[in-house]
Amino acid sequence: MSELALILVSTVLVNNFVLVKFLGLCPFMGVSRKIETATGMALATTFVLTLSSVCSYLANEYLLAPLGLEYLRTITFILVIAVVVQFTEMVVHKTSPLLYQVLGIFLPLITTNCAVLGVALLNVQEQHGFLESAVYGFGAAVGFSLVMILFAGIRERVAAADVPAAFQGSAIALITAGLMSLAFMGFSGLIKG
Amino acid sequence: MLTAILALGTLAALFGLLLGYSAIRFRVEGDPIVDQIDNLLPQTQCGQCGFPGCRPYAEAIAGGEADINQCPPGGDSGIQALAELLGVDPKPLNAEHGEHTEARVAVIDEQTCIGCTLCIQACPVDAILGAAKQMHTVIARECTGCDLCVAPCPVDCIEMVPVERALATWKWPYPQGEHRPIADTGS
Amino acid sequence: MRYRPVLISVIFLFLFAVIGSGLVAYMHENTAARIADNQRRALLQSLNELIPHADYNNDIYTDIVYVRDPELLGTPQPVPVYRARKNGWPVAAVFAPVAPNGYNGAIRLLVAVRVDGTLAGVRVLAHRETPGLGDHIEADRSDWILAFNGKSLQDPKPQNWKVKRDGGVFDQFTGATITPRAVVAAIKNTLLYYQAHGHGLFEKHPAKTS
Amino acid sequence: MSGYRRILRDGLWTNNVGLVQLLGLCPLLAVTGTFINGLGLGLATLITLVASNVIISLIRKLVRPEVRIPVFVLVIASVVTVIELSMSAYLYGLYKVLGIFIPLIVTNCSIIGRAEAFASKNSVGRALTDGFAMGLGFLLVLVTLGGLREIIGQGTLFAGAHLMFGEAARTWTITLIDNYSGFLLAILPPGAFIGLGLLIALKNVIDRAGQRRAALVTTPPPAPARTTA
Amino acid sequence: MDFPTQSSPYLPASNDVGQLMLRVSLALVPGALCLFWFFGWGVVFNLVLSALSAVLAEAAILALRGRPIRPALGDGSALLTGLLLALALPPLAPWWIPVLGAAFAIVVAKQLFGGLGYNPFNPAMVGFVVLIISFPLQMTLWPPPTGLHEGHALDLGETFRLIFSGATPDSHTLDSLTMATPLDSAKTQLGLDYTWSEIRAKPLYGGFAGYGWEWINLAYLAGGLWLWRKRVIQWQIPVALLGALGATALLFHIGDSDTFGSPLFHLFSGATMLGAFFIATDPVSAATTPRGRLYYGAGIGVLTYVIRTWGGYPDAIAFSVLLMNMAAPTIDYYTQPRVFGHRDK
Amino acid sequence: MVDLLQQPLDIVGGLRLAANKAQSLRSPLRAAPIPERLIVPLGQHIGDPAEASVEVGQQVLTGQVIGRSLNYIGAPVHAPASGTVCDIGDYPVAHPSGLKATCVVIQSDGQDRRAETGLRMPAALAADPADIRQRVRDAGIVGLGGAGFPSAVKLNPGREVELLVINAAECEPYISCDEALMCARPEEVIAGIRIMQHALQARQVVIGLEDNMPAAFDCLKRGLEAVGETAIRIMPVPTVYPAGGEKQLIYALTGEEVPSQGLPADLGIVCHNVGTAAAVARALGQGEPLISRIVTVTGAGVREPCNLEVRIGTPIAELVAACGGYSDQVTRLLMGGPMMGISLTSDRLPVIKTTNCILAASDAEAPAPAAARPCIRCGKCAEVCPAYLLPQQLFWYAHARDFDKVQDYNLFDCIECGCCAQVCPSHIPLVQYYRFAKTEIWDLERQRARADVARQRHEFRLERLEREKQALEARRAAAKKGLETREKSGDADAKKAEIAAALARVQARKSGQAATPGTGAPDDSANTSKANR
Ligand SMILES: Cc1cc2nc3c(=O)[nH]c(=O)nc-3n(C[C@H](O)[C@H](O)[C@H](O)COP(=O)(O)O)c2cc1C
Ligand SMILES: Cc1cc2nc3c(=O)[nH]c(=O)nc-3n(C[C@H](O)[C@H](O)[C@H](O)COP(=O)(O)O)c2cc1C
Ligand SMILES: Cc1cc2nc3c(=O)[nH]c(=O)nc-3n(C[C@H](O)[C@H](O)[C@H](O)COP(=O)(O)O)c2cc1C
Ligand SMILES: Cc1cc2nc3c(=O)[nH]c(=O)nc-3n(C[C@H](O)[C@H](O)[C@H](O)CO)c2cc1C
Ligand code: SF4
Ligand code: SF4
Ligand code: SF4
Ligand code: SF4
Ligand code: FES
Repeated sequence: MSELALILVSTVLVNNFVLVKFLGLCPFMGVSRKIETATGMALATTFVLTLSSVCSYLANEYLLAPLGLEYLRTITFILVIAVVVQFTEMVVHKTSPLLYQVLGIFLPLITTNCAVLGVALLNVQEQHGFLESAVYGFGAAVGFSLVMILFAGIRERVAAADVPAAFQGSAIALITAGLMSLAFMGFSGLIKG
Repeated sequence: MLTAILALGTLAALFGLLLGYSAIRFRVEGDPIVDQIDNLLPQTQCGQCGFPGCRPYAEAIAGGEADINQCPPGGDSGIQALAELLGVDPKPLNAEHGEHTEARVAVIDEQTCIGCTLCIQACPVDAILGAAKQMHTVIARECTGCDLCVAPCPVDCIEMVPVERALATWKWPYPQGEHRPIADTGS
Repeated sequence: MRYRPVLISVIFLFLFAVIGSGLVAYMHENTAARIADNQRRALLQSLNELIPHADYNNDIYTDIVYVRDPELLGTPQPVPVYRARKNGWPVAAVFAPVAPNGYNGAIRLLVAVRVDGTLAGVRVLAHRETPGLGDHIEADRSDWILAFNGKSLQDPKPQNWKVKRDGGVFDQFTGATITPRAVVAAIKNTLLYYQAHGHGLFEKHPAKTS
Repeated sequence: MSGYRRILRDGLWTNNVGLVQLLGLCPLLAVTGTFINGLGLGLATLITLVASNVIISLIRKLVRPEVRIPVFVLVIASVVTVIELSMSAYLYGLYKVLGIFIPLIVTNCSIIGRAEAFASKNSVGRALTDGFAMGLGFLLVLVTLGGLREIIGQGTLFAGAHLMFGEAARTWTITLIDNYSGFLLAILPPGAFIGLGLLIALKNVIDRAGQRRAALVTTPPPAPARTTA
Repeated sequence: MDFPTQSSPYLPASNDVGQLMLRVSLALVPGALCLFWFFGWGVVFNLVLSALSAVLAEAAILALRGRPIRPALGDGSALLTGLLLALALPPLAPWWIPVLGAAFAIVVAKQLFGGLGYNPFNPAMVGFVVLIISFPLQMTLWPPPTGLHEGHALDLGETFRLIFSGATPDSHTLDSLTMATPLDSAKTQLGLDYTWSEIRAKPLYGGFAGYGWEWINLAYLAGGLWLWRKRVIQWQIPVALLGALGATALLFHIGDSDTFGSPLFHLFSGATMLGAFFIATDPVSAATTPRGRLYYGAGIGVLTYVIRTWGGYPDAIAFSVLLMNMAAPTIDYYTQPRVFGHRDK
Repeated sequence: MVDLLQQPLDIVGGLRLAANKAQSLRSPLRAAPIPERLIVPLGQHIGDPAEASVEVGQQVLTGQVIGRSLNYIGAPVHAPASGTVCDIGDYPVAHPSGLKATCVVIQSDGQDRRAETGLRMPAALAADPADIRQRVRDAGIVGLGGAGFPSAVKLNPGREVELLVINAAECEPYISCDEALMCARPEEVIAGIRIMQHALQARQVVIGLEDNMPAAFDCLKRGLEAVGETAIRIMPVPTVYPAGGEKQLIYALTGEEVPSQGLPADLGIVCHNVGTAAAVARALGQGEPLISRIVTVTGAGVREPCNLEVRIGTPIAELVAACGGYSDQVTRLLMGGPMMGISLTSDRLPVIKTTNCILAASDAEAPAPAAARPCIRCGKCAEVCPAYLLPQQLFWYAHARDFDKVQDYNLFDCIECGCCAQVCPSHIPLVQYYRFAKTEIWDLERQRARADVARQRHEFRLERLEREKQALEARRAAAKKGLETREKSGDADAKKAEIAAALARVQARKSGQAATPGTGAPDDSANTSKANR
């Protein structure tokens, strides 16, 4: 149990996917202009990330490993992810137009979110079991969501700031992200071993 | 090698089945985004964006065929609103499509008007009253200031004049001084 | 008619999966051996930095035993020991112990002990010490770690296996005592372990634990 | 042909993947601790981009919408895995350093982004040019950022060249400042973000200077950058 | 007769930014004097170098942007950033440490965002964190807090030479001139399985917290209370910060008084009081709603404890402040007060 | 239902400001002379302006109607003095825009001959409330406390009224007109209040005034005792600006908050200013419509500050002259108090119904604004905001022209009291930002409404054109069919028919394009050719 809690803290704070591990940066930069959109993306990612972390664990454990096809990992995982995403999108679109309004435009973007494939690959690398994979995926997603929403909050403020012309837009956003990751350096060493 | 091909092939086929089936099962028509975009456009219907009216432009934006900075009547605030809706960076108005001017209405010089009805045919919102060979007038409240009636008039009797500011519609100015508007802060 | 699109989807995905995986599988078959070789050589290379290749001629890469000693080797996990032999005669044992009390947690080491109990060399495999302060234990960053070459429990004496600030013989870093203290202690412990169990090591059968 | 020149310009500057579209950021920030790392990943990405663009352009008319993304992704993943395998076979050191970011080329948003936005709508020739231009643009940003971070962070350039060019290249490393204690910030994650931010600002400055010079010549707007509207 | 116009209200202004900054600077004086008393001339060099380079950096950027320089410098915020950074730096750090830190703080953390009022992160703390992660060695150069009465190891001239040329006086090495701060050594010794009571018995421990540091913190506390009396700062952030830090420390200390330091130790060591009254209260980067300020302060308190106890850095005020800066806009968003005439929330 | 508190509450937020009322209260209330020319704006209230009902050259009597209003929310305008209408036209009025508005200019004959107004109502306390309201309306009475809302409307809240609050707080510094009124004519005030209570059928009445006006308190108390009125309470509230704001006063007296976007009537409360009450008493008691009001003329910029009974339409310069003229310290001229007043460019503007104060301020009293600095988010503004808003956030988003966000932060609950700007250490003209944002949002709403109309009309037009096109096509098809049946004989003819069909298609397409705007003349202008692209 405490093992799982440790994984959670570690993925959310210490080894934050976005700010420390550099995964999932494109949506982090791309859809963080407003808190609302960031929240939508965060929700969508949390769902897909957890689900695909589990699915790819299953694929690895019950398909690739028994057949000795580890070298097909990347292909299989990305296929699984793409299908999970596509399927989620179609289902949400049909069953809940309201939810689709919130999440719709973000879902396709998730396929190409490094964090999703990254989690799947890291699960294998760290030899996580089923539950650990689920928690790892969830933790990564929560960490992603957390910094994404906070980042959106800051960006909304910075959008109204008197930023030098050359830095307006993505330049200052990146510098803001840099300072955020500077702050996250404070968590380094929090989890020993 | 064969196992590899077989394994992945089967998996892919299964997924294909799933997706193909759901594409039919969960089919949805329509695209609400067009309405949302259309709602943000000024409805001047002037065609300066390069599309015959606001809605076609909205459809083009939704389809990814047009950029968000092509509507001069909407001006920077319109672009800003579109950018927010679509989650992209706002950009300056594309000068190719014209410049943002303040609101105007058409006024027909009733002395000169020959009642040719050409302007009526041009007006996208039927804001011009009159019948053939009779003097025409613009219903100022309904005129969008699109300019389209000016060119067709054979006797050049239509003029675009700025909308008058009355006490009731007066706007407080943006405070001056240190606090310059974001748009024109220098480097 | 209604289901024709489904069929097309299936066929398409299948086709691309087959082509893709076929290509990859083909590639894999052609490179597998080479990749395995690379992996082996990567490890060998770090071992060779400690014990020159000329000094042994066994397949050190597979000649491994696992030992456990939480006290001296710093971890409750089994620790691998690579054994170097020349013509069957023991030459050196390479331990992978852990220094548990670095500034930011455990430091993983590679400690090569010759049969006579002198150090052939020490390297740091992994650590989380503060960059710019504690990371001088890396051979890439400073020569500090090389100072252990040739040292043993006789030279210096066990009570002097400490950093200078604590009255020992080893340098600490300016502004950082914790890290070197931890490394020195771990190496000393490994030597102590070797002193106690060293000779038995070469007799054990190679075993794999996962 | 001016069409091709435009594509090249787009990729290298106007619509640069890293500086303008802000895609492929993960590898861009993660592996640019040194020049060589940037170069390695940049080349791998370049090859992937060209290959996937070409293939997708070839099959663009055949794919149905509901499986479009899975198929594209399959294509890209296959290409990447092939590259991954060859790297681990022939450039093992570099492969180790780049780690997880090689398989992650698959999800490098710029690749699927180009597949969707360009390759799936254009002829093979154009798609190839586009892939090359975009990849090269990305590569240039990678090495610039890598070089800058390496110089500021540890005072060297081309460190680790042997990982790519073999043992002989060990001597290539240039130590620019002796006894440099290193400005670690540049190598750490925050430095990556800030560095890229500065590069983008630099590009903005150059663009503005250019605009001021050619005050009247208006350039057409860049194609929409997002993968999905 | 004709008259000039403007928008209401018209009464003479009752507050001024420049005056605010001046008061904060004044309130720092007792703490700074105390620091000087215990750590010697290095403190003075830090203050001068850091303030100077902060102001120069600000002027340079303003000049580059073509903005009027005088009014912006006149608000005193750059100076204050410089001073606050200096007070957090180790007194024997080489000259380029304060210079680089202050310049980074002003240029990257403040001016790139538009200058005063726009920076989402606390500039002084950004400067500090950049320094500590980039130059940990130079950032540990704290001399022992011997106090003026016991005499410092270095006089003015020797300090000058050490800071500007790195030359240590003959009989000393850098190592012998410096030692770990109480927070640092407590942390490492706890890691080495010393018990808290053993640590308390060490000379580095004073009356109720780190030797010397307890007085420095008391002085900052006094300055902070004065600021509060003068209504420059509001009570929420300091109270929440100190309360949360104290409460967390108390909880763990009661749970296991051998492995966790006492609340008093945490409250009166390191930069706690400076942080609570001068740094966390930086209005620009803090939360601004009354309830938000409570959360913000409490967040800093808890994070400080967590990082101090389990993290990689001995003092964590700077990191915690930056981490909560990050959350400030979101906190503000979710803690809007109930508006007059609105029902719930 | 609401209940009065025993002990009034302190309002939350607000400022304690130096009152500065003594100077204008030193000399007793007196009447200002009637000027030669009176400039009477037709819009002095909230709602559409009145329409002039006199002609240039016409003779008018004092109290005669010169502007009528047909709207429910509107008020007629009366001639403040007898004389000749010498002009009806646009004159500058006291408005921050500096724009002109329609005014009736009367050349006074100096005789002040009164008209018979028919407003008198001797037994008002027994009359039908509807009758009272009608007379209040006819008297042109609007709120004299600030906004100038037609009082007759407020006397008809459309629901039971528990409490009538008489606002005598007069919280702004310098202004003392209400205090002067209460001291000088308590009986008139009380008579007015009783009429209002009767008109509203209010069960309770309270007069709320600040606790720093004991003289007014005593006068009112004596006045109440004199008429034996026991139902009307007088409650002093703590002296905090803006305790006189309607919502704040109601909160101080009852502990209830007027709901956001709501009216006091939602709580069963109606709030009127004391001056309004006095005006009602005058109208119904003496038959005098609202043609004059009490104005405080004060500030270091006038020689003899005092309160004057002033005819509406009197140019400010004449008022100042009646107070001994400007002192040499004058630098700024305000209408209203120093917190909410508007600053005037000139003293040629006339007094209107809502003019409670003319403040000729010295540089020390109202200095030129210091240059604004960026907001440092210190939160001082939020501490003092009586509406519990976050002025710094409002400012941040108004500054950024983010009108959605600024509304999320409840811009429209701001009462523009100016407390925030007063304490802001960065000297930001916060209130102007809020006014800017509010007017901008209203403008956007107007535009949105117009756009909706335009969209609808455009769609109608497209539909119409579509219908016409289909009709045309149907006709063409019929014609073609006729052609085909007629000339079915040879191959050549079939070909011809094909060509005709193609032509028809082209035609159809063309007319289809005509459905798009601007193609009425396809190749005329650059615009239209673009539309065809
Ligand atoms: C941010 C920071 C990081 C540190 N990292 C290390 C480290 O990695 N290794 C180490 O031995 N000391 C590190 N130290 C220094 C120790 O805390 C301690 O001060 C140092 O070991 C000096 O101890 P000494 O006075 O006994 O020599 C660090 C200090 C700080 C402030
Ligand atoms: C747009 C508007 C509509 C109003 N409608 C009513 C109303 O229907 N009934 C009413 O009794 N008062 C109404 N009022 C009057 C207000 O309750 C308030 O008493 C008046 O605006 C004066 O308030 P102030 O001077 O504090 O701004 C209205 C006011 C405004 C501005
Ligand atoms: C900030 C503020 C302060 C006000 N102060 C007073 C005041 O002191 N006295 C007053 O009669 N009305 C004051 N008002 C206007 C009242 O809110 C309200 O409009 C008035 O009492 C309604 O009465 P009336 O319709 O008879 O004018 C103030 C309004 C605001 C927004
Ligand atoms: C109460 C108070 C505390 C402040 N604390 C800081 C601080 O911790 N760091 C800093 O750089 N500036 C501080 N300032 C100065 C100023 O707010 C700061 O430079 C701005 O963040 C620059 O935009 C403070 C100012 C005040 C009034
Ligand atoms: S330019 Fe704007 S207003 Fe004109 S038609 Fe296009 S969208 Fe409508
Ligand atoms: S009247 Fe003229 S300007 Fe007005 S909407 Fe019609 S065509 Fe456009
Ligand atoms: S008082 Fe002024 S500076 Fe302070 S938060 Fe409010 S608006 Fe900003
Ligand atoms: S003006 Fe508005 S925001 Fe400012 S204090 Fe008054 S009510 Fe609050
Ligand atoms: S490269 Fe785009 S999310 Fe990682």
